[in-house]
Amino acid sequence: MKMFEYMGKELFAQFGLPVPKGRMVTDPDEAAKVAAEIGGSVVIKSQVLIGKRGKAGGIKFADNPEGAKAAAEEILGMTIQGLPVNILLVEEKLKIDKELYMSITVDGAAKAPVLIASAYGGMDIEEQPEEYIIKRHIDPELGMQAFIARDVVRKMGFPLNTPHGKQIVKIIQVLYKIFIEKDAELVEINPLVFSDDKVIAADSKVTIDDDAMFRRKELPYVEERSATEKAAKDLGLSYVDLDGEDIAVMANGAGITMGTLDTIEHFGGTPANFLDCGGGTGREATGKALEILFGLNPKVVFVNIFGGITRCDDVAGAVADVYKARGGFPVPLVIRLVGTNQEAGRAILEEIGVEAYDFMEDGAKRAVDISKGQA
Amino acid sequence: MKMFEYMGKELFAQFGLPVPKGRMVTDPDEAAKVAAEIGGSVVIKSQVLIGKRGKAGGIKFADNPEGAKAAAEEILGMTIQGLPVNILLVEEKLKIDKELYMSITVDGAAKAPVLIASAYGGMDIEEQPEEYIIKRHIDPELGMQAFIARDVVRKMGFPLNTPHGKQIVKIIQVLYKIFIEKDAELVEINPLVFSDDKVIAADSKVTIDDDAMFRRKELPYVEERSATEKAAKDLGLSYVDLDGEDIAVMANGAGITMGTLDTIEHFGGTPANFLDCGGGTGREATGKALEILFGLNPKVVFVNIFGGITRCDDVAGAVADVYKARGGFPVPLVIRLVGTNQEAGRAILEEIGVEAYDFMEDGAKRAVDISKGQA
Amino acid sequence: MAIIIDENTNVLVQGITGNQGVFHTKQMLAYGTKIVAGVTPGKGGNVVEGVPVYNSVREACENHRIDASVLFIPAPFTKDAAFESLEAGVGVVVVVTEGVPVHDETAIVAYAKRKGAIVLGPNTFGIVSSGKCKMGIPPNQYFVEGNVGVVARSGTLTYEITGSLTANGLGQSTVVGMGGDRVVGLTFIDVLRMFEKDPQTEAVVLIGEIGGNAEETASEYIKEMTKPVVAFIAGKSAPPGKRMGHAGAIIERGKGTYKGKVEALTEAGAKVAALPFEVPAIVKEVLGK
Amino acid sequence: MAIIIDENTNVLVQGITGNQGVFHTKQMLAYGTKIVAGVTPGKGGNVVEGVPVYNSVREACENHRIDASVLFIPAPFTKDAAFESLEAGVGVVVVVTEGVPVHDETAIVAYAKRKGAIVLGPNTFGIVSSGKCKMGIPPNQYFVEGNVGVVARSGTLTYEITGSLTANGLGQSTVVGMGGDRVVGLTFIDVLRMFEKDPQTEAVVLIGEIGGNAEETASEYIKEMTKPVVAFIAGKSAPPGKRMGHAGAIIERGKGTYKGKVEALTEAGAKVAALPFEVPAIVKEVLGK
Repeated sequence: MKMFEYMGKELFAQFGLPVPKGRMVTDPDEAAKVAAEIGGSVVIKSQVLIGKRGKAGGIKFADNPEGAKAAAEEILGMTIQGLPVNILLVEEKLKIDKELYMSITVDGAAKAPVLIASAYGGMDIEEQPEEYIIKRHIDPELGMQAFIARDVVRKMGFPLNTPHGKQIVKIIQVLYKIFIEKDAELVEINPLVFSDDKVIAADSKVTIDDDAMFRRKELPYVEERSATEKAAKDLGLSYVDLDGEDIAVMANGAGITMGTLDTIEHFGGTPANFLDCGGGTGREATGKALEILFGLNPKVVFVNIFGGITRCDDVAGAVADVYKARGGFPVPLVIRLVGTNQEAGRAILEEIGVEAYDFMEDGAKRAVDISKGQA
Repeated sequence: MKMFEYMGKELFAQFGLPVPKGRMVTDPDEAAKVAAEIGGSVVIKSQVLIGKRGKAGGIKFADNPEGAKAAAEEILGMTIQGLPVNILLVEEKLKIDKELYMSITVDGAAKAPVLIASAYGGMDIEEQPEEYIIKRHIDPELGMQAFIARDVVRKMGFPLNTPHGKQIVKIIQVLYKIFIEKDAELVEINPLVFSDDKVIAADSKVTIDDDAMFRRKELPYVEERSATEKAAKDLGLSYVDLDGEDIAVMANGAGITMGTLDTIEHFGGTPANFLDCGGGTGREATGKALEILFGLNPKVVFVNIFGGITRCDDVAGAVADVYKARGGFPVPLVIRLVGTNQEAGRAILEEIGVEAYDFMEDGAKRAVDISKGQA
Repeated sequence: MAIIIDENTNVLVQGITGNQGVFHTKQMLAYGTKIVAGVTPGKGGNVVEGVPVYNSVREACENHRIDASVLFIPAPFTKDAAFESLEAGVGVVVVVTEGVPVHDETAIVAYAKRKGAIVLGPNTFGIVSSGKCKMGIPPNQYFVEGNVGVVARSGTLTYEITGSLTANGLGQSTVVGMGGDRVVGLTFIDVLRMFEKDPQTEAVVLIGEIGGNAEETASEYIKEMTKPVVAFIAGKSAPPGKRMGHAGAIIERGKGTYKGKVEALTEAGAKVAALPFEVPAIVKEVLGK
Repeated sequence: MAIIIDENTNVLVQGITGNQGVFHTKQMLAYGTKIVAGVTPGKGGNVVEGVPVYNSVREACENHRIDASVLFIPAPFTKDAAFESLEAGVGVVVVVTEGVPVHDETAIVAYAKRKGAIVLGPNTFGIVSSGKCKMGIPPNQYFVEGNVGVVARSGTLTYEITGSLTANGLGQSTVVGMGGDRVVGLTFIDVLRMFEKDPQTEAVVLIGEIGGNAEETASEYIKEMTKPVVAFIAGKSAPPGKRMGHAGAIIERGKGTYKGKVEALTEAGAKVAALPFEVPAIVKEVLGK
């Protein structure tokens, strides 16, 4: 779960990390009020869950409350990469002497958390040469000891006995504490800025592990899903929208879903989306999942099931339920069905006159043909 | 640092461990008041830092506030194993269905914390046969995981799916948390009692690592030292009172101190006490330490120094300072002095007419002879 | 032979009394797996499908030799259960559970490393030494003994490919599911090394995915292998996954693409199938059948 | 030869710029120790007694081969400093510091075990491979090369006995201070094994203390040793130490007494000196000198 910048900064502040003075607002008058409270120049930042909002005009400066109000009016209601802006963060405008980069995430290859730091932060961090990027893997059983933080600061090229150096050592340790205690997949500060003798988190990017949300009830909840994604999630399934428009895909498992998409594209088809119903989804949920796909008006629905935990009779039953409830399918349905309880499933499909394929490639080819009007 | 029972229970309560209702008091009227608050029968327990207070009459029961007041009057002012009773704990009298034992301490041989538990707790725990005592070493990097607590409860012979079983699993985990977070050397509950369907810590014994007190400022401070021990501690030294009365010993280091006592006893002497001034104690502190020993009126003072970090000239200087300040020694002083800056030290002693021995055994023998009036 | 588990492996099932535990215990027994004990705290003394249930892994170990454990445990309790087996000295721990928090996964894998144990998963279908022992959830019928080693991350695609191997007369030595999550116990290279040493295995099928750099790293080792490797990489047409801020980009630095993986594998001498159903023919080819 | 350290050991001093660090660096250099680097965070770039100072152990390791590190670090920061050397892969860490919290000691020792490193201390005088290398605080003049291995917990008593060995013409291979605290890195048995294998060592002096059961455990190994062991156990007349509640009694169960230790050692074939100054004569006797 991605957190808005202002939420991440609230979290930082809870743990004692220095952040700019400021507050989240949702209307221009509030923006003016916060600007008045802060005094002096402020920055008004759109709160969206994607990057590059600055380039899209989603960050503006103002020297007084009136200016803040005007800027807020301008930004609220903007659309950035398709996302409407409903929330703003109004903050003191920092004096920025230097921009650093700092993050902690999990490195799957190393099977360990990794601290990434650079003395050259800001928007161009991804383009910095390797030698300016410090990567330090953290032994999970050892944790973030002070000596590691000190050594990273040394590697960044900062002296340890200056106010800046000491603050960064502290920030690294606190950032790791947040990372662990809040089950984060990512905590990122870019830029972390030198502002006179202070070191301040000028931005925040925090992603909480969805799988750990059950024990992170204290955190605010951010809904990132579209209506369709949410409907699928409520069934315990995952839905992904794709660029194409022709073929809706349902398959059971991430790998086989990818393999199905690859096969469809191999035959020249364009998948519109896919729904992964792996892990033994029952008859009712599978039916609802099919309704979701039909509701999206593809040219054809391709169901590709290799039954393991998933039972073929459940899937076939769901297909039959939808067929009977609707008195037929709104668009053609192609199904490949093998594995656990295969015969029982086939029998159910026969009752409604649907024939199942034995092989993925045959089903996929048929679906592509239909989508191209070649069937 | 040993904590009083009531302090340990306050600590337990902070971490959510169940303890009896009650409060610490220091006078009989308060005792009556607490008994009235609790209602019903209460127990009045002397708060002293040693065991077996029950056998000494330091624990009494009362059925009403008047009774509590009378019991408090009786116990306050008692002396248990030489320690005056100034503090009481007044608590609800628990219904006790069963007494268990539970503790966590550091096992130096295993270099790890060890959980000790028994389904047969109470005063006779030390006499229980080995098979009734569960010892489980805890990997410090793994910590007290739930499965360990469950397995200990299983080994104790309690079912896991009963209220009692579930509470003990929780208690074990919380006890370890206290042990770690409060830098304890020992957390002990004896007895841990079954009281209907509750499991309650009926007593507490908590010892905090003296070496960790610098980071445990949140804990109450308990002074366990005698005036002499405290005077030595203030100089950074450790003083121990012994059973004998004749010879006061000063040596530099725990091992050499023990070796010195052994040698004195070998020659038939009886050490009255010893002061360990290891680790490079300076001239001034050494002088003050000598004053402490002279102040205790031994028959002779034996100083045994093998200088490493400790410098012989510092020790000799201190001896000379005391000699000059007092115009002589109140009782004879025997000194063995070798090691770092030995020649300089000897020269200083010569000025005041003191001759140092080269070997511990010669000095020890001389001190014993003096103590027996044979010199 | 086969790798990791075989017909002599004494298997423990943790969470044996749950729905999944009971169902898959039955399936595994039907496959021939030597399940000697189960654990569910508080349910000790019960019997599931003829298998005695204990209150703890230590209790199970006091009564049986346990070589490997498979977990059917809800995600919130998976770390504790995995730690329990590892602490008791169990050498192979198969974590089927999906949705385990990533920090828990990291902790499990770190502890396993310290204990010198093998962890498969979390989020793995398990492992099958075909014809000998199955731990996990794959459907029994597609796994037939033979000489092809299979190593993969995701389940159903593996059944798909293994099923087509079997349909084409190509049995398997061992089919290893490393797990589909971000942090899992083994990497391709670990399993490839085992197959290289296993006398039963004559060729290896590697089923990879876009993202990460495990396939690229494995390619370095494939160069040294004497046995042929056939690979399929899923996700040629998949959309880019969610990015982990700048940090993800910095770690990957352009690695993890379909193209990069295929190139690395091909260069290392592996044959890469463009589609899943092409795998059996290529395996036959490299085996000279 | 000698054990643990020798004339080729490259030594790092952590906390080199403090009073103790400077003083003992000078003493160790005077003894001939190859001190190649020092570390004090924030003081990198300085030079102490000709030794370059770095900001971190990793920085020191980037510039020098480091075999062993000795710590002159205040107790509150000792765990961090010990972890730093261990994490950097330093194989021998000597922790002189007194007053380290016992939980920190446990953590240091556990991490060292995981990293396969040797820890001496906390609260050790250090280690001297006489005539070759000294790490720690013993006075230089009493340590002369020879064939007697010495292993002990406490410092001054060891100087006393080592000094009397030297005075009696009995030089030492290595004198090892395991540390006087409740949790330290090595046990007698670990060091005895090393002496047994060390060609330079012909006899071993074990300086024990009442409490614990390290001497009893060591006795089991002494039975197997080919080299003679002479022991002294301090504390025959010492008062009972503070007891750790019932827990202490349960752990010890009557072990740890002077009598028990002497009996165990004697039964194992060690010669036990009743007083410190008797040690040299007994060593001469067992060496047939």
